[in-house]
Amino acid sequence: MSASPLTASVIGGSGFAGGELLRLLAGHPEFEITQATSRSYTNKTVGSVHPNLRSLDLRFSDPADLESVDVLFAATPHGVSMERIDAFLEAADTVVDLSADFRLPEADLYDEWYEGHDAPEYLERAEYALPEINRENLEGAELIAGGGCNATATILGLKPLVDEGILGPETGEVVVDVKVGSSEGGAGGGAASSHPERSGVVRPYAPISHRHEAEIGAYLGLDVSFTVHAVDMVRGASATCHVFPDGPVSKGDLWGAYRGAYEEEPFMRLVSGGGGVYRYPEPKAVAGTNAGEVGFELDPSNERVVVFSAIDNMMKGSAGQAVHAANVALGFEETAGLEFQGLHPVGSP
Amino acid sequence: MSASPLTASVIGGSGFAGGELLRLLAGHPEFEITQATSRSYTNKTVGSVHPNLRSLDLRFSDPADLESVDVLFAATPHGVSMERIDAFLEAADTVVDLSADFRLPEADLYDEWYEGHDAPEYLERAEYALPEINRENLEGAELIAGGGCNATATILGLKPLVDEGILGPETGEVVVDVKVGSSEGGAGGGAASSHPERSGVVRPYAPISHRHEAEIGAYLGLDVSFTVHAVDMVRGASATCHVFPDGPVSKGDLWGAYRGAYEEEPFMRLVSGGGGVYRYPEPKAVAGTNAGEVGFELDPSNERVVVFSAIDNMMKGSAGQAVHAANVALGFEETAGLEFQGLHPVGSP
Amino acid sequence: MSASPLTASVIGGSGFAGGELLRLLAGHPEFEITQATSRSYTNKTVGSVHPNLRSLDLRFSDPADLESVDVLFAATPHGVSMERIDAFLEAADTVVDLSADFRLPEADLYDEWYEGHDAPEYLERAEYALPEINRENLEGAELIAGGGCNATATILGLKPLVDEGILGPETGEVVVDVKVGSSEGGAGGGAASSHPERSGVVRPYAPISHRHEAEIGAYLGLDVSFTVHAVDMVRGASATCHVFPDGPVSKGDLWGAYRGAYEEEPFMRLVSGGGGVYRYPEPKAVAGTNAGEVGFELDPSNERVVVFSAIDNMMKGSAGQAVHAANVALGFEETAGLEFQGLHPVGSP
Amino acid sequence: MSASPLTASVIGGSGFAGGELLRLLAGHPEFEITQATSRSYTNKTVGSVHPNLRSLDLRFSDPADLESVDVLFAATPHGVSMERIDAFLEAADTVVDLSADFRLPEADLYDEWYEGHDAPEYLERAEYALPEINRENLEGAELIAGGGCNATATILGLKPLVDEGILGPETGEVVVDVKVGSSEGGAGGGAASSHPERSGVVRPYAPISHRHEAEIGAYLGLDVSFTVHAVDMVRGASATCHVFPDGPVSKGDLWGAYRGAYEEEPFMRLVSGGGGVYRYPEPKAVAGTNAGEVGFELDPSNERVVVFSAIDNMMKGSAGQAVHAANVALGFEETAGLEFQGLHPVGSP
Amino acid sequence: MTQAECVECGAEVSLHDDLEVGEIIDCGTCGAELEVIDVSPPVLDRAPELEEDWGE
Amino acid sequence: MTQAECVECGAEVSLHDDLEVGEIIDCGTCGAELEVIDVSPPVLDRAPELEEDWGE
Ligand SMILES: NC(=O)c1ccc[n+]([C@@H]2O[C@H](COP(=O)([O-])OP(=O)(O)OC[C@H]3O[C@@H](n4cnc5c(N)ncnc54)[C@H](OP(=O)(O)O)[C@@H]3O)[C@@H](O)[C@H]2O)c1
Ligand SMILES: NC(=O)c1ccc[n+]([C@@H]2O[C@H](COP(=O)([O-])OP(=O)(O)OC[C@H]3O[C@@H](n4cnc5c(N)ncnc54)[C@H](OP(=O)(O)O)[C@@H]3O)[C@@H](O)[C@H]2O)c1
Ligand SMILES: NC(=O)c1ccc[n+]([C@@H]2O[C@H](COP(=O)([O-])OP(=O)(O)OC[C@H]3O[C@@H](n4cnc5c(N)ncnc54)[C@H](OP(=O)(O)O)[C@@H]3O)[C@@H](O)[C@H]2O)c1
Ligand SMILES: NC(=O)c1ccc[n+]([C@@H]2O[C@H](COP(=O)([O-])OP(=O)(O)OC[C@H]3O[C@@H](n4cnc5c(N)ncnc54)[C@H](OP(=O)(O)O)[C@@H]3O)[C@@H](O)[C@H]2O)c1
Ligand SMILES: [Zn+2]
Ligand SMILES: [Zn+2]
Repeated sequence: MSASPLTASVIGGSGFAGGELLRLLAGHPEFEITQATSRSYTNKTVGSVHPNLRSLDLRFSDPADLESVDVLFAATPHGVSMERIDAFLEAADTVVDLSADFRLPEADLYDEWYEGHDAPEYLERAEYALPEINRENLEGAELIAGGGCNATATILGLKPLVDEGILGPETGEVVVDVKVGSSEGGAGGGAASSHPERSGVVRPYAPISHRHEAEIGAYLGLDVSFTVHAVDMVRGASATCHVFPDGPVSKGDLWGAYRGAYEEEPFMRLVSGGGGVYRYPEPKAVAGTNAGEVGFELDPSNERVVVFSAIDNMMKGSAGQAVHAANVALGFEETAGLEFQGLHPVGSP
Repeated sequence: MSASPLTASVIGGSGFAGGELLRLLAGHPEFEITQATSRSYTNKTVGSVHPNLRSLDLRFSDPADLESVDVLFAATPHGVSMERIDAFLEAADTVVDLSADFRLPEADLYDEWYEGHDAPEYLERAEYALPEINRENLEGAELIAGGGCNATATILGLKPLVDEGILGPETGEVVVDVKVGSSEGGAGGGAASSHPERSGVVRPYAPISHRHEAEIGAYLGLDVSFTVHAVDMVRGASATCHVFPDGPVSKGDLWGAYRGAYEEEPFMRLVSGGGGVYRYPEPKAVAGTNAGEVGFELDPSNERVVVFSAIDNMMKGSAGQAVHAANVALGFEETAGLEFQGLHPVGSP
Repeated sequence: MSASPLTASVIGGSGFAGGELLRLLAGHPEFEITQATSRSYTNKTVGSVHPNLRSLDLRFSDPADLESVDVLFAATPHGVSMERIDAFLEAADTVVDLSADFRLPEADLYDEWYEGHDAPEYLERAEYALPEINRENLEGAELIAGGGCNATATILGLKPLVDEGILGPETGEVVVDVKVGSSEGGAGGGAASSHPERSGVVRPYAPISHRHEAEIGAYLGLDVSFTVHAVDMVRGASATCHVFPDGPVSKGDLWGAYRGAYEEEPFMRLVSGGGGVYRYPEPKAVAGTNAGEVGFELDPSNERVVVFSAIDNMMKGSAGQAVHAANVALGFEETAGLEFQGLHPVGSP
Repeated sequence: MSASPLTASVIGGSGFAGGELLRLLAGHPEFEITQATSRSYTNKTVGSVHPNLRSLDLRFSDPADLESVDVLFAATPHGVSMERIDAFLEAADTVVDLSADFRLPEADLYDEWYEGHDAPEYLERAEYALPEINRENLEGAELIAGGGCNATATILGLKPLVDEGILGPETGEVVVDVKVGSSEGGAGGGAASSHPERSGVVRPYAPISHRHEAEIGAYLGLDVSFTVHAVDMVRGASATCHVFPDGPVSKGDLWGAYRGAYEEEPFMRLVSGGGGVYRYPEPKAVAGTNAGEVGFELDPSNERVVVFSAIDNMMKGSAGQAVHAANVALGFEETAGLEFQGLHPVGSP
Repeated sequence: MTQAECVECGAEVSLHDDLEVGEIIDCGTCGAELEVIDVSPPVLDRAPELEEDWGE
Repeated sequence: MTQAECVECGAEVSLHDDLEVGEIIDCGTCGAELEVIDVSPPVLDRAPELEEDWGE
């Protein structure tokens, strides 16, 4: 641990991603938490919202009163950060935003996929938070934009194929079929996310036109056919990518691509075949952790590559990714604060 | 109700599909149950295995001692019926087999996908049980072969597109991404289906080369890219089919195809868009029923059609389909014994 | 079926209990549905809210415009029926109310446990809906008050002991520890019933002072120590009653009491010991049905009787009980419309 | 961290408790793992069984070949340790046994509740592992006996009342109604623990005569009325204790008792009332952690105290408790290796 | 009861008597939310999409 | 930062500086919702129970 930890604040600390950030920062050797904001729970203890943090001696404060800190994490809904980015950058040396507000590289894309952008001048200053694809640019970054969880799962699954030229913009259709848990919707869910309606579902919730397609396009250079299903878990995002390479590809090529990409990555695990119960990536094997599992299978009948990718949307898909990126930006140990290995057995985390 | 109901037996009555058959036959106006077999529970009450059938006054008997009945339903593992088919047809006028033993039209396919066939001479006498695609041939059939549950979901989803020429063998890749519940594995699951290991999963269990591809090929004339995931439910199979038609297709074309195919079908429901919580097909909306829900969406960005299809694997995917086929074969009301409408709200049935 | 079915309406038809009533009435040989009301979904199809009822050709209408019917079922929150009871009784010959508004026999009890009563003059005209304890008074009743689901489970479990004198007001503490599913909260749950917060819980939600104690007191003559836990299921209520009889009691006495009480009851099942997986009452064995399972065990070490009781709160605990009571009141077959046997296997319905 | 960590082995490392021990020891600053045994998976990687431990570079070895270590943890089924205790104590300076083999203080109790004891001479050398009730005796202990999970939950809930004299052997009935997850059954579950049968249950699995009564009797001096239900979670044990004190007791008395007992305890949390969603102890708030939550409510109507207690059976209820006890025995920081705070939101871990 | 054709799926939608312009009804076949544009004769159009956040 | 005693459980509750009468805070030990009755010196009382329907 450094002599004196950096100070950090979490804007949107009462939300799901904000709570996860607080948990990670509280256990992080290089940070101490200065402020956690919430408009609805101002002055209440953090533990009254996040029962796992009952021993944290901290109360929510108003997001209007930003304290000066080294690093500010914003975990607010889309649109908030782009409005307050000046204030955020004034309050902190480093800003890590978990929303979609600075994820896309160009203002046009916000016109196409969102309702435009309020502060487009910051877009080129922002760095995409996923170290596996953007590590070098993160070092010293001042504005970091956390990836979307479904996009993260997809990008982690397909990037090695793109890098090896097995997959490219000309390749033909790539189908990405995603299954996600209910925490993806955040703490303020409506009727569709009540327990009686949301339990036990396999529910197509974004059959087409999911906004994460924009991010995948921007960082992989691919148009994908993207469909998202809600399933009965709270944490987790799992992407199954069906790829049809132009030319012949062998299992050796695939192992080469994936080992090359991820062998040195501290959070990536290749899980592909083998014996036992857990033969391919699955979300419950990474629940609570910052790990990403990736695996594949080659369909001899039609030269299809099926790629599986699994993450915890609250971790690798948001708060964990943000802390990982901050570690890289600030020169800390990459795994600092992210060492938890996950549980076995575990039900439906 | 007819003056005198037909007699029926269930071979494999202690299994999941067999128990469902017993439930349906016990409530069917045209049948009375003569025999339910089990080797492991011989002489035990049916209710000791199937708690919902405690009020049924029936004990399991040995499958070696077949009684003479009008209709014999076999719900035994793959391989049993092909060995005993002569005995079955001797004991009953009509045999409905739920296994894969008589599903495929040609012996070659058993060599390719299974371990060959013991009684190939019966293959052309057997009729595929799905009335939506084979109603005319079922009338008066003596040997009926129940479809596989994942195949059924897929076929119901894609058949209208094939019939309308929107999809065909030349069309290019069709990706079928299936999510299924744990009852698909039958009552005798192993370590992977223990509650601690199987809870909360999104687990790729058949990444490639699932045998149901053979059935889909045989009845749709298509090679599909097929991947099956286990998810945390007990009942239900959901297929998401990603189709890329050759030429342009409109929503009107699609509605035409699906309404044309299913508007008169007693068990098929089109569910596509609209408001509220349940906008597309999903397994829990059909749980416990013989209904099949089908819906679709058209992705303007890449001319993809996404088709969703949801059934209860124990019903439309096995026992319900079998009873439906028997109703057609014997000239009964098609919905006889299959009227249950399902539950709302319902958790993870 | 009678020559001409009776007409029925459901007030609060968009709620959970109202939807269940609509399902039961739609499949009931003696009823046809005239009206289903909802303020929020006026003019929408019933199927848009209750996906299992998509084939029902019915739209919600405004509860302000009551149509004249033979039987009116009210499934509105506590307080609505007591305000509108005159209008209800004017619109219909028979009113079955599922709320707490007419459950308690005396106005005092409403002062003690609720916020008083608006129409106390109707309390003595109302009959408690549970046929197992009030069958004779239900015949010809004009105002029927459905029991609370937790109270129903408890009363069904303890009544035989009270009737046999094994348990009485002098007996000493009776601890009733209840576990219930999320549908008990109705369709309009708040933050605590969102999927992420409500999944996987064993949550004490009414540690003390639950209002159903009043009903149990009124109909069993007992003060019970009552605690309710929310668990991760949608349907189901399970009561475990710990009873310490004054004098010695044998298993024979207990079997005598329970068999005497329930042997002739069409919906009650004794489940107590035996082999296999399902040895005692459990909610999933009765899910979707109007069955009540009751069983017990005798603890030799401390002369404790443990009584288990399981129902589906949407059925025996509300809509099914209401239809059962209406059947008795109107002289129909008791099981009419309530024949569904439930499912095996079934997950967490 | 000490200069050189102690060596540790886990006998029964392929089981659920053994896997949890391996996870904890791998992250523990004072231990390094020398050996993990399994007969069924000898030579396989630990990660092939426990997917969260894929990055652990360790293979299972045969339990017949014990290596010399500082501390040996045994997580084998009841009966194994009492047979091999000499070998265990020869191989290691400190033995921590998680089974029931050394939990009870006297051989008589093994005759009464189990099938006797093979090595009764060790019983008085063994120390009960729960530091909250036995901290002083654990220091320097050589043989430590982990508590049962249901017993642990119960003892933690009731101990403060016993210590304050609010509850004692003369008090009258204490009803303990427990709800547990499926991991309590270990990795080798049978038919009743298959996913289709075990999902969604509220199943009385030990109505009476549960062996943990012996432990509660031994360490609290109380006979309790004990009933255990299986519910649909993997991890977690929750005990609801209904206590009827002889004399009047106030909320202040109760707070005094519980704050006195637990305020300084590093793993105990009082959770009782308050606002928000999490008002009382519940298992999912402690899942994955070594925390124990305890809370209570006072029922004014009948002078009942209801005590709620929640733990993770794999942690505070077995592996976490074992490591905590080892930390105390060996003079380490009590929380070493046990810092994980748990997750929010979290589904059904 | 009058009928109109659903603009989404082409099925017949039965309309209640006191239909008013601007009212939103759903098609019983495809579930589409339809706005009443005119009442005599009845004309339906797709209702403007509720930008309801449906769980994401 | 000043302290006050929780009326429910007796634990110390740390109070922020700009405390106002009528404000509701929760006790970090027992979670009780406490109303600020007075500020100098700070006095807390149990906040009136929110008749929140908590899931029933
Ligand atoms: N959940 C995921 O899996 C996930 C994954 C990747 C990225 N993200 C992104 O992370 C962000 C937060 O997501 P979430 O799931 O944590 O949502 P959430 O649970 O709804 O939390 C939102 C938080 O923002 C606060 N907030 C809302 N409006 C605000 C405003 N105008 N000003 C200041 N604070 C405001 C809320 O608290 P108050 O209302 O009390 O102020 C709350 O603390 C979103 O941008 C989301 O896209 C989430
Ligand atoms: N589960 C589904 O979703 C589903 C869907 C479509 C089709 N199917 C097909 O239906 C059949 C049954 O599946 P299931 O899931 O019900 O399996 P299951 O639960 O394992 O039941 C198998 C039944 O067959 C009996 N049996 C096993 N071997 C036998 C033998 N050699 N001779 C006579 N009886 C034997 C078993 O009882 P004893 O061992 O006691 O005799 C048991 O009653 C399979 O062919 C399956 O492919 C199932
Ligand atoms: N759920 C159970 O397990 C259960 C068990 C036993 C008894 N009950 C009782 O059954 C009743 C309904 O419970 P529920 O769980 O079905 O609740 P729910 O899902 O919340 O449904 C309430 C219904 O009443 C309607 N409604 C609400 N306020 C109304 C008003 N002022 N006038 C007319 N209609 C109104 C609602 O529709 P609009 O708001 O659209 O009008 C909705 O259709 C309650 O009294 C409950 O105590 C329920
Ligand atoms: N699960 C809980 O919640 C919990 C709580 C408190 C205490 N405990 C106690 O912890 C112990 C382990 O429980 P568990 O749930 O982890 O059970 P489990 O999953 O069944 O694991 C048992 C382990 O012991 C090994 N084993 C079995 N028989 C053996 C033998 N004769 N010699 C050597 N190794 C043997 C098994 O591996 P191989 O068969 O491959 O050798 C396996 O690794 C039990 O005594 C249990 O009472 C468990
Ligand atoms: Zn339509
Ligand atoms: Zn307090």
